[in-house]
Amino acid sequence: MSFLRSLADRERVFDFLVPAASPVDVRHGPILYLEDVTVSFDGFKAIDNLNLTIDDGELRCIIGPNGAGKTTMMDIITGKTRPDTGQVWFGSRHNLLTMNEPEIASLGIGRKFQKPTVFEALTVFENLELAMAADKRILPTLTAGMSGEIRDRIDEVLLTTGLAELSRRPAGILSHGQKQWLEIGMLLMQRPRLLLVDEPVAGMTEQEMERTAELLTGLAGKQSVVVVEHDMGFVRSIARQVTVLHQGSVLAEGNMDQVSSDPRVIEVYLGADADEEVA
Amino acid sequence: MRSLLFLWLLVLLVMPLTVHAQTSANDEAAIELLEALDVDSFPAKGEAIEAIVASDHERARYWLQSLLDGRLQRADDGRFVVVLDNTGRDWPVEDALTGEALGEMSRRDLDRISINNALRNQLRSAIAVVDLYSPDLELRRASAERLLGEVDAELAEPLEALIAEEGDRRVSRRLAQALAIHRLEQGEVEAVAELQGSLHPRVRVALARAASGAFDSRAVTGDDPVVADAAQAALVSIEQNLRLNRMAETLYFGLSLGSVLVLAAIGLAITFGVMGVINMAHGELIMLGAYTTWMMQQLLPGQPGLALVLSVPAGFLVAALAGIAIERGVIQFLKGRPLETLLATFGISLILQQLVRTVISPQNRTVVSPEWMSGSIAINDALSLTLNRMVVIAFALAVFAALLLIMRRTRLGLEVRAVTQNRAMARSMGIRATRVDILTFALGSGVAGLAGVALSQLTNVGPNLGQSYIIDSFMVVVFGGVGNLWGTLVAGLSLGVINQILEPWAGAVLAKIIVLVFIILFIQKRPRGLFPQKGRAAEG
Amino acid sequence: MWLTRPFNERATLTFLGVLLAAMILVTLLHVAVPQGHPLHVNAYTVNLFGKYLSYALLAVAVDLVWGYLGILSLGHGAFFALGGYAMGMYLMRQIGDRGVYGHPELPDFMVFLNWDSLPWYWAGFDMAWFAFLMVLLVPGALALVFGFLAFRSRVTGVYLSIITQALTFALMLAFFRNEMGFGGSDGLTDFREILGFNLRSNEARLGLFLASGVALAVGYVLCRAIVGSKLGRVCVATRDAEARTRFLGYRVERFQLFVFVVSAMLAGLAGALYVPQVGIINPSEFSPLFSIEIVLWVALGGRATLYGAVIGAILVNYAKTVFTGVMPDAWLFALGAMFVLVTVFLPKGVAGLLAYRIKRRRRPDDDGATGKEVSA
Amino acid sequence: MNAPRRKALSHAAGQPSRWLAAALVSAGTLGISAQALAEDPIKVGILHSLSGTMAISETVLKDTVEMLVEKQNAQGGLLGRQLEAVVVDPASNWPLFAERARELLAQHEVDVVFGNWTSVSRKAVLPVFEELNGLLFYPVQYEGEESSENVFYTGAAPNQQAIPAVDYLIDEMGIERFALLGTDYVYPRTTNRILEAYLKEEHGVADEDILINYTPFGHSDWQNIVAEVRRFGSEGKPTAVVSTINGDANVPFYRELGNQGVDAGDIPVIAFSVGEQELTGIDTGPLVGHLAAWNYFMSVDTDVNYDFIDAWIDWTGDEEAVTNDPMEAHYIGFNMWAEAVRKAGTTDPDAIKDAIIGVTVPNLTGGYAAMMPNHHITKPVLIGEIQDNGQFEIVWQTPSTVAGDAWSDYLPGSRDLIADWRAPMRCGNFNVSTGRCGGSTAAEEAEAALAE
Repeated sequence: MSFLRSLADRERVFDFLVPAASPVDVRHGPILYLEDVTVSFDGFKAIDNLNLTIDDGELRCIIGPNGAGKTTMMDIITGKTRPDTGQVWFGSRHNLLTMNEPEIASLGIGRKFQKPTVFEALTVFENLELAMAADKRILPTLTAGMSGEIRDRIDEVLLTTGLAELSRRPAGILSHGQKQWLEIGMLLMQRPRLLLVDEPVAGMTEQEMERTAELLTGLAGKQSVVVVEHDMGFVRSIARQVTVLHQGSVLAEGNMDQVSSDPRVIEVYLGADADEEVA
Repeated sequence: MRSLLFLWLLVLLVMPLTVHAQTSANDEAAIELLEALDVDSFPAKGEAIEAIVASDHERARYWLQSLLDGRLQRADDGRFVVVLDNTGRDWPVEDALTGEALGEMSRRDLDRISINNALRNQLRSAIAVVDLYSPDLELRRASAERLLGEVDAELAEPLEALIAEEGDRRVSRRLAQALAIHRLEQGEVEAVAELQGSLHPRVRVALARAASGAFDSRAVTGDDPVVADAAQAALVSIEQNLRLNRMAETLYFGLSLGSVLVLAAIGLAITFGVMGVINMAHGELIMLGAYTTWMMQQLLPGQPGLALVLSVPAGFLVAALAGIAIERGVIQFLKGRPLETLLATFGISLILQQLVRTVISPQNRTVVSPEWMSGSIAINDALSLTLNRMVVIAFALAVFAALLLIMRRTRLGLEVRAVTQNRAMARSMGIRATRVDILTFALGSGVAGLAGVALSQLTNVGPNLGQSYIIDSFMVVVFGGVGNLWGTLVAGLSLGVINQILEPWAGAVLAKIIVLVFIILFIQKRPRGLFPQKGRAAEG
Repeated sequence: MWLTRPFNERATLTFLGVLLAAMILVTLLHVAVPQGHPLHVNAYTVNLFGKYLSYALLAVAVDLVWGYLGILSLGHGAFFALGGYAMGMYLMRQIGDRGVYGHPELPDFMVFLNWDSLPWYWAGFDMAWFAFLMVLLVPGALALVFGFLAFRSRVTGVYLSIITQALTFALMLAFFRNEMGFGGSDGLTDFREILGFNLRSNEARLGLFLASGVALAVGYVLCRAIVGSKLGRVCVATRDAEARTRFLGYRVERFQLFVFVVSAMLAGLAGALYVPQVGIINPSEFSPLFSIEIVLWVALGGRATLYGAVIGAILVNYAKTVFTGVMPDAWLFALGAMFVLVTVFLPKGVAGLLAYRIKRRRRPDDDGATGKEVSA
Repeated sequence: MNAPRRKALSHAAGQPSRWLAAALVSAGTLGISAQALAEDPIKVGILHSLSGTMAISETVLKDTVEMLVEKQNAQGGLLGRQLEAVVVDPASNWPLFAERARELLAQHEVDVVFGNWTSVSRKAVLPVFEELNGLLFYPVQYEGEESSENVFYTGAAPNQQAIPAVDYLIDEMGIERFALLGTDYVYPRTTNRILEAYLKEEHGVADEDILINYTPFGHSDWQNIVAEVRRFGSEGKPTAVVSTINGDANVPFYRELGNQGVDAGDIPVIAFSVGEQELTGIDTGPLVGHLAAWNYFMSVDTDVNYDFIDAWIDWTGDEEAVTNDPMEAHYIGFNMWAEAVRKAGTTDPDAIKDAIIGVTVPNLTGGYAAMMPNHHITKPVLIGEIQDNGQFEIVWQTPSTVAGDAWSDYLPGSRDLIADWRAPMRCGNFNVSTGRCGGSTAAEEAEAALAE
């Protein structure tokens, strides 16, 4: 009877009573670990015992046709969707299946959505301010001020994302590409251990793509990055390890060349432009 | 009085049916009879009535009936007249003696011969006895019902004869029971067998009194309590039977209340559930439907049934048009601002209410129930189902089925679902979204109108009609799950039943409160109602 | 310090200035100008303004949750009424033995309902400090429990609106019951004194008017401070993209709860100031229609601006006062039409118009929320 | 007004409130020449809801007063001055009632107010009238337990309606079981408590023979309750329903009665809140024989009544227009006030208060109504049976008129209380056992005046 339980833990309503999350433990092995994860929406299996491990500091690209379960996988990792079976571990200490979105986020998992979602009523600056890693409980948030050091960090990110001159404008007026950048910027502000990036370059120009590529590759090493992307060119430009999802489970894994030469992959995914790829 | 009745019966039985016109003398007598009625004391009137009964005058029943209806009156000139229609200031009348029409008289010149409930009962019994001999089966049935528990020694004997020659089973069974009660009162134990299993309250009362030993003293077999025991036994089985009937009754009440909720809410389920428009004027659209019914009855005086049937399409049309006006006039400007629609339509509802108040009247309007919707059909003596409710239940289900068909099977339904799923996509596929909006809203509003037509048979037709249903409607829709017709049906019916089950022991007020709290807690458990929408569409 | 931040905003200062000026003006015209003089503001009008101000505070409370948090509460009348009842109970106890039955302790309605002693929940309401505390705590507690349940299970949008409506509706029915011990449909009335002042004296009326003004000012500054803080921006973020806010690590439901409770307390305070000025509190304040009306004030004034809420509340209620006197048969048409026209043609309300005028002169102060139309 | 002057006044007189009021009036009329006085009209305030839930009942009362004012003007007005009706709409909203009342008295400075229907609305405006010393004529039957110096109760008190009604049920119809059904608010609660006590004390009715049930306002689903009453009535004893069900809820209630075949012959219903007005909304066919207790019925067969009806029909221009008891109450109240004004030669509230006690005017039932010292009036009690034409057939009537009793003898709290607004007592709730005027408003005002 969860209703009673909820009443029981009523005193946990106020945040300042909640202990801060303990740091991620990656001493033995991967930072992200999915095992036999399965989830189905009324009968249809979106994820079918998926196994996936991301090492600390790795940059991993995940490709796969529509409906392969890429976004659903992200939802599971970030706590939006609960799998029917399986395990999801962040480091070797945190079982993500027992946590909700904010908890997971504060552990240091940042997510950029497929469809860029920024807070349109707030200014670019404020968007970044909210995203910044900080004490995100009620009273601290209420009394939070604007220290010079915070300002510097925000300005720095504004520069990296090239949004400096727009910082006081409401995010609602940004172009699609600019929103992409802003969201990447918000990711950077979060200083996450693991970035989940869903189609980062959709709606970007060539040079913007290159800059994004630099940015992501730059991040890798310090932080772990998982990129879901359709644009093969872009994937090729950044990819070291590539995982191919198909019908909710891993079809193939390896570097770009291995993967793109894998007949099954060519069949289910690369399909039309297969020969060009293989050649 | 009984003895006189009996005498009169004998006369009637013995005398060959030769009532020729012994006019003048007859008139003298008649006038005397009626004169006797025109006194102040009710006991005196009672005797006068018996006198009329006793004088087997050819018009006796006619007088008794019109006296019962309060239409037997005396004009200032002393003539006795029967009022044919007592509405307005001048009333058409006819002569009580001859039955010839006397044109209209001012109500100022007429004095009603007043009666009270005591006299009314006396009259009914008297008429009942007369009617036992009537060729009209309905009259015989009525009077048989009437006589249950009113039989006495004098009436008993002729009854036996009547039972013997009665053709209709129901009448004869009733009369037999009536007789049996009389016998039971005489302490005859055999009578219990006849009453065994009857659920009629009067029978139960008689048995109860018997069980308490009231009649044993007068028992022919001496003072053994055998009658009491027998009656007790019969009573026990009856009580059990009654309990079952009561449950059935409660269930029926619940369903009928539920069907009302469904009717009121289903239109909302469309405008609100499918279009996402929070239409606060929904209640007023219901009100329009109800007023349409009233107007139809004004247009077709004298045939409420036809008027009601016609007002089904009419009500739908009126409300639908109003709906279109609202959609075009206001809602189309509020696309994607659902909660704003709430505010605007609230303003509209205020306007519509006051409009009715000023244009028609702040008072409630009378909507007559046609024959086939008044009264109830008796399943047995304890359980009878009210007709108007039954019709409403059927109507609600019919409307629901129709809507389901429209949504599932028709082009419109398809387009509606398409537009709600993905507006832009639907557009690009050549569906004219605006047209769909108009039609959907018209449909929802029209259904509200239908609800109004039905409600006009249950409750007030007045400016406040809408307000009293709008909140319940929203509860039902949300409880059932927005955008799901089945949800609305299940939610409405179950809320109705829950309410009616609670009411007897919690009281009407508390029952309502409990239901509301239940809804609140339920929404905590299932934030999207009974039947939530699935998939990405429902997200966010 | 976050609480003082609002005093650096031009908008807030302007608002406070206008409010203060109005209060002083009314006071002067009432006290200094002799009766019968055309400029004299009589007790009736002072009383009326006092009522408007308490309504304005209520509207601000609603705007806080609706405008900045995107929670359309159709049940704020409940918090208002609860605050009112708490105050009413205090005033009831002040009557003492001057009730019609002259009972030293029991209010009249309890005497003729044959109650022999005060029910436990009436205890302590003879003490001003306790009663005034309850004015805040009772609505706050209800908001805490209700909000906790609702936000925890992520009831959102229309569903939330409807169950807030169910909440106030249920409370209305409950308070109508005489067994509840709150005077049933008649509610609490025939008040005499507050803090020793005779309620029927002009001085008390003026006092209450000023108190309402101060309460409004305080409430306004508090709300400003909240929405101006980072927490305020989290609220706006939640309003526009709840899921996204969660992924940034904010426990959305707790922010919602916090603001909801604050708002409920403000509503309670408004109710407490309202009751002694109108001289009666009864269950009709719980009626869902009243709660909807509050929302309409805010919409009409302009949501997510706070000062808009104040404008709306005063405007609508003033219109009501005038219309019901001038055109008794037709005022509902006017009111209804007003609601329709504003929602359709002034989506940002009257405040939207003002902001537009101001924008023309200087660049808008960075109150992001006014910037964009939002569909809650 | 400024405090010192007030203080002086309150010291000067034993009745501060009244002197203050006098001062107020004079202050209001100060500097206006007597000649001008004769010209400016006497203002008659009308405080009835024209919108909201109560509009159903109250709008006709507003029209009635307007009609009476017009008639009075046609006869040359009062004291050579014309009358002017001031109409406001409290919109069925109780706090708004208080506000509107204050507006009428303080802004429009009306000389008298006719208004209110529900008890709660009266309670809401009561303090306003006492503070500003206005006059209110309240035309609706109510629960009693109140007598204000500034209010005149021209409707029935419980002893002018409920008690005679059950007497009729018991004596004339031999009823032994009573189902008391009511809407859950103060009037039914109090009335039923009085009746319960009365039935048990005076007629020895047993507990199990009394069924009490309350329903919310505008209750529309009566299936269960009617079924329960049916069972309650089928136990062998003659049973009646005593209904204090309010306005809107009646239509569905009577419909359900009709459909479940509860016939006036088996279980008569006697209603205290159902008049001709309510019946206009009901198809009365199935209801013939059910009862109502009032002090007036449209069917009353007197010429004065027929004249009133004709005047009403002409005023509304609606052939079907009906009259009802509260309308008669206003008719009586208005004439009493007019009479008192003539008697006092002024519209000053205090003069009127003194003058009106004992004033006697004809009612519409062929008798006379007198204003009692407790501000209630004498009324005949009529029992009527519903006819198929939406009218009531009068079947019983008290031999003489009954004086309204502010404090019921059947409630422990109010047994010892009496009201008498004549000098020297001037008290609305004088406790004969303690001999003191408990919580009298006069005393309270004095304190207040001193407090400042």
